[in-house]
Amino acid sequence: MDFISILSIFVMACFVGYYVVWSVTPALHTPLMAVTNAISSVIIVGALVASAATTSAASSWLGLAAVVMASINIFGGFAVTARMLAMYKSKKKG
Amino acid sequence: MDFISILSIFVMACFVGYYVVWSVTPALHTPLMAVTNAISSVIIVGALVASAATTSAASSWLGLAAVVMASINIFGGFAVTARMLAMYKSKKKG
Amino acid sequence: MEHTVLPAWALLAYLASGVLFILALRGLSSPATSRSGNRYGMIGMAIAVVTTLVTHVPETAGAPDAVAIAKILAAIALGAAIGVTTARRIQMTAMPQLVAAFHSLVGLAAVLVGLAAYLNPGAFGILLPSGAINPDSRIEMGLGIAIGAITFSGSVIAFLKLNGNMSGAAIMLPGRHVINLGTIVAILGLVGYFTQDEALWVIAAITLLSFIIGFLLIIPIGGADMPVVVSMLNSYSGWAAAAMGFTLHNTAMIITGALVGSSGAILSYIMCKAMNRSFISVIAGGFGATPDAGGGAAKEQRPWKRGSAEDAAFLMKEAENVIIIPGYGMAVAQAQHVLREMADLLRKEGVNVKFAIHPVAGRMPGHMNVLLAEANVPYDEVFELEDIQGEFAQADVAFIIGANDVVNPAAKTDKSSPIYGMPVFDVDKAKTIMFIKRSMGGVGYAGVDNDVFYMDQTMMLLADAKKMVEDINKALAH
Amino acid sequence: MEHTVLPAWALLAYLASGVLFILALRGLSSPATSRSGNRYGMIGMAIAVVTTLVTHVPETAGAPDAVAIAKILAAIALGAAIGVTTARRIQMTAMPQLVAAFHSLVGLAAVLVGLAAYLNPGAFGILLPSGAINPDSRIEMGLGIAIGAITFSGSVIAFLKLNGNMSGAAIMLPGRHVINLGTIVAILGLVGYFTQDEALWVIAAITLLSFIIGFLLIIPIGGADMPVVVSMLNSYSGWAAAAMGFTLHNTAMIITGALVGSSGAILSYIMCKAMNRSFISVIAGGFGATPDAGGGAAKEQRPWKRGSAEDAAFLMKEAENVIIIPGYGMAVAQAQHVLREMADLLRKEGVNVKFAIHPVAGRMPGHMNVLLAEANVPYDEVFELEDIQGEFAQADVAFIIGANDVVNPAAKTDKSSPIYGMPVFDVDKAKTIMFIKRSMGGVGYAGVDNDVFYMDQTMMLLADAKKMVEDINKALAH
Ligand SMILES: NC(=O)c1ccc[n+]([C@@H]2O[C@H](COP(=O)([O-])OP(=O)(O)OC[C@H]3O[C@@H](n4cnc5c(N)ncnc54)[C@H](OP(=O)(O)O)[C@@H]3O)[C@@H](O)[C@H]2O)c1
Ligand SMILES: NC(=O)c1ccc[n+]([C@@H]2O[C@H](COP(=O)([O-])OP(=O)(O)OC[C@H]3O[C@@H](n4cnc5c(N)ncnc54)[C@H](OP(=O)(O)O)[C@@H]3O)[C@@H](O)[C@H]2O)c1
Repeated sequence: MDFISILSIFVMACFVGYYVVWSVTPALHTPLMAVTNAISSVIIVGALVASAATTSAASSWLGLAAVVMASINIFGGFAVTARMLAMYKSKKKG
Repeated sequence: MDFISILSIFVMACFVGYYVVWSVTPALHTPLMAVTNAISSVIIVGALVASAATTSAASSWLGLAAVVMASINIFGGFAVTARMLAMYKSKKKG
Repeated sequence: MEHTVLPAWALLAYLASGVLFILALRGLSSPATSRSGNRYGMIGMAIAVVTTLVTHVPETAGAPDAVAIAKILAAIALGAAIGVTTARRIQMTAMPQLVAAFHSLVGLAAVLVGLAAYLNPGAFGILLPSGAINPDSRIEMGLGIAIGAITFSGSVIAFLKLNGNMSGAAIMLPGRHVINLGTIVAILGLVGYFTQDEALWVIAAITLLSFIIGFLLIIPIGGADMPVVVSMLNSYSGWAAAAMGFTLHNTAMIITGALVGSSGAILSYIMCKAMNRSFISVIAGGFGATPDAGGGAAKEQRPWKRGSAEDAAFLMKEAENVIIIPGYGMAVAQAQHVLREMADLLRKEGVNVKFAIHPVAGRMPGHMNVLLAEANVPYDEVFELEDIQGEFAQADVAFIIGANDVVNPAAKTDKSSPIYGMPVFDVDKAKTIMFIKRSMGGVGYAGVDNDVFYMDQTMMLLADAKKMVEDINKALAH
Repeated sequence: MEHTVLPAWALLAYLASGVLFILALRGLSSPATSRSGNRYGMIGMAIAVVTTLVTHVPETAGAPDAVAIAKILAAIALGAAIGVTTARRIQMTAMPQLVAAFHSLVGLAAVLVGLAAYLNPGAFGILLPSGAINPDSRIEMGLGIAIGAITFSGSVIAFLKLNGNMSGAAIMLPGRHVINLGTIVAILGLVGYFTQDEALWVIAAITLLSFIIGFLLIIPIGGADMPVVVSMLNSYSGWAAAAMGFTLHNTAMIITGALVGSSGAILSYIMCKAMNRSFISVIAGGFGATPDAGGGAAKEQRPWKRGSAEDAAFLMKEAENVIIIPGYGMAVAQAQHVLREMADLLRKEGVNVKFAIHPVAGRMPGHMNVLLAEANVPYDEVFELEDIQGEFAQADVAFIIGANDVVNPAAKTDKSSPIYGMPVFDVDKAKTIMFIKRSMGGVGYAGVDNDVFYMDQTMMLLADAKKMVEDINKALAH
């Protein structure tokens, strides 16, 4: 992937982000904060790449530390979002 | 640009298209039809590439024919949209 | 001329033009921003065209070829002249036809570009070192041509039906479903085969069969269903552009393709949804023919009241709130201008006048809005279904002009009605209903009888819509 | 391990995970679809992680390195254990702190990944043939580290202020604007210089200065303004992920970055807009300190009426329509559960009870909604400002519990008020207003007096919100 492709994807994704976030109902803004937190931990991809590189011990340890932090976020973020969302009920279900 | 990049851009653009079209006010659905018509004539890019290729006379004539058609659309489409949009006035302006 | 050697600025320029197209559609989210949106679209197109012209200068023996350049510019100029003239001359009521005609051109252009790419793959950068065309590109090319050809022939039929050059009736061939399915399978098979064998006959067969299937698919659909078809073809023309974009690795074309493809698909969906019909049933055809059959002749014996222009004028003068519901008949009669005058006269009398537009009033999305805008009705006096529905209870007069299906209470109550489930205006809540149409016999698009004709508070104003409103205006002016 | 050699399926997998993240946010457009949305998010993350694990197996001497693999899995397991435990234990009222704490981790992870890429550029595929790091990647890396570090230190401060470990007051250093601007310019300069010289000290200096600027930027902002800051930091963490995505050419990271970046920015915008303040004025700091100063002491002499729980219960029992307006005080008092009981008791008496939530009630977006949901209030009984505003005229009782600024009419009338222009509930249209707060002295977030206290139809219910509602419930149960 060349830079222009990446940039194009990014620009399109910004439009998608803009629209998709505006379409979130205000009642769910708190879960939105929690779930964006979880997905921004996709940075774990970089952390895993670094940890897997046996060519530099320092880099690999930094990567492992980042893996721990990112997974706290991933698991914590999705779990807390799920907990919150489970509470939103409509009248019919009581 | 490799195929996956193009595909990624396309997928993102479909999301953008989905959101952007739903956000068009129903009152402007007729101009929407006219303007999408105009922009879909961006196919003129392909027509120009073909016309400019001096290596095949047949291909270049096909390209030129396509250029004519696409430009009818481009100019006609934008002009008719502009004509329609010029008619939408709010109360203040009368 | 290989696409991968395009300079970075050109790639950025195509991205920019894609973004400008997005902004063009985004502008349509309100009338206030729509004009600058249209301008973004024009700029985007200019960028795409200029970028291509500059990066693809025709050359002979290494030097720019002046004749070739002149030919290209002449082609653009010719197209521009035809396009602008058409756009200037066209009547607003002829919009549906115009859009169909334009679509046919996009479709044909896509076919020609695909064939040109086939004849000169080197210019499109899709040549393998072996001298064969890249098989991936062959699929894209084959699909692009097929979609383009269907768009072309389908749009031609749609145009002829909408323009009245061809009977609007649904023409049914026996066994058409089998023939259609067979043809589509054959086209797909040929596109697949094309990756193995790049012989001319394959691409020629794909082109020909696609032209034919376009005709076959649209012929059985009734004239009244054409708007859904036009929108669907709009969507196709987008996908054709996207397919070409994949071949050329061109961001502007890909983004546009996705935008236009979604737009057409969503508009078709909105129309079908608002008519409470499935897309399949529209495409399967035949519905548009029903009106000629005429339904519910037995019911026509029920009593109804006829009113005169003077009666209508008198009642409305005394009213506090009047809601005007225009429909297809207003477009046919070109009554929008006199209707606007009527609203102005009533306002002078202190009457509060609003226009109520149903999502599928008329024959294409936004049809009524554009006609009222043409007649200088400010868009803030025009309301959508959900925004005005609650106000009928306070309305003294519901003034229905050339609308029918969109006020038919059968949609709410009669499960057997073809329009059952479609949302309709609650006109029966208004104190008085005035109903302009030409005759008690005529039915609307869906071809069903309307209980509103026979309600106690209904006054039928039977005449051509324009004529009737002119008479009302005369009476009001006294 | 070069990114360009990733197999096509992996690239598609990353694209799929990006799309799943989009669907995750899209699910939040309604509570009904939100749970499946969250599941899409989890699947997307699983795909991204598994794809990376499979395509980046640690190897020593050409064979998979079991120890290294175990370390990675252990790291994930450790993180998972901590994350899940925290998520289970946390109180709903502590959400703002939790989100801040989580952000600090994303920020730090971004810094570590950036440093790891610097130390082992080969593994990230950003090595030029010359053995130097690709200058483009250096910019992305430098920016990623800088944004990550700011996110980290800023979030730490936000956490400490929100959690009460640090005074919420705005701490102002003299000349801070000059210092901040200087530091930011220095960071940008260093990132630019980094493309010329890849020495360790450059990246170390960028990291350090960015940590410092994060502290400096957030310290002067008052505790009450923290939600805007947290949201802004959320946005930053997104851009940091996107920067890393550019380095790794990873679609999932780029899409996520754009999503999270937009989300944080839009939420900040919504908050500022609803508070009628500019983003700049929040970031410039100092506003959060005003409450301590206490405004309008002179006005407090005006007469007002105090009511008891019994009075409130009696009046509400007789009412037809009651609208409950919760605010920050309800969260502080944890009164949501008893409030729900009160609504149930009133409904038993045939009273029509609705909840009205202002976009900035509480201290973070959607704060009241999540608390009411926790207390099992069905979301279809909870209304947004624009949907319920018209109903106050028909309301017998507007029951304000722990809200203040969001019902302050000064926002509509007093141009000099700091909340002027913010939309507020028209509580003064209700027949009776009940106002729960602890004392007449206490002011809301904006630190301004509220005319509603002194209105004829207002009954002040002075007590802790939970205590007061419990008493009302007792009286109602009689
Ligand atoms: N808008 C769209 O996008 C779209 C697309 C596809 C289909 N449709 C369908 O089109 C229909 C639209 O409903 P509608 O209520 O607007 O129209 P309609 O139901 O088709 O009714 C049109 C009415 O206008 C009358 N009329 C025709 N010419 C007239 C003239 N010159 N003067 C006075 N009256 C005249 C007709 O009665 P007479 O013949 O007695 O005069 C008829 O009652 C819906 O069924 C909708 O589903 C709409
Ligand atoms: N939601 C967001 O995203 C967000 C973000 C940033 C800023 N803000 C700002 O926060 C404010 C929110 O307005 P608001 O109306 O919800 O709250 P508010 O204006 O801050 O008022 C809170 C009220 O609750 C009372 N209170 C506090 N603790 C209580 C307790 N234990 N029992 C009973 N009453 C208690 C306070 O009075 P006493 O001290 O007398 O009890 C005060 O009147 C707005 O100004 C908004 O701009 C919101």
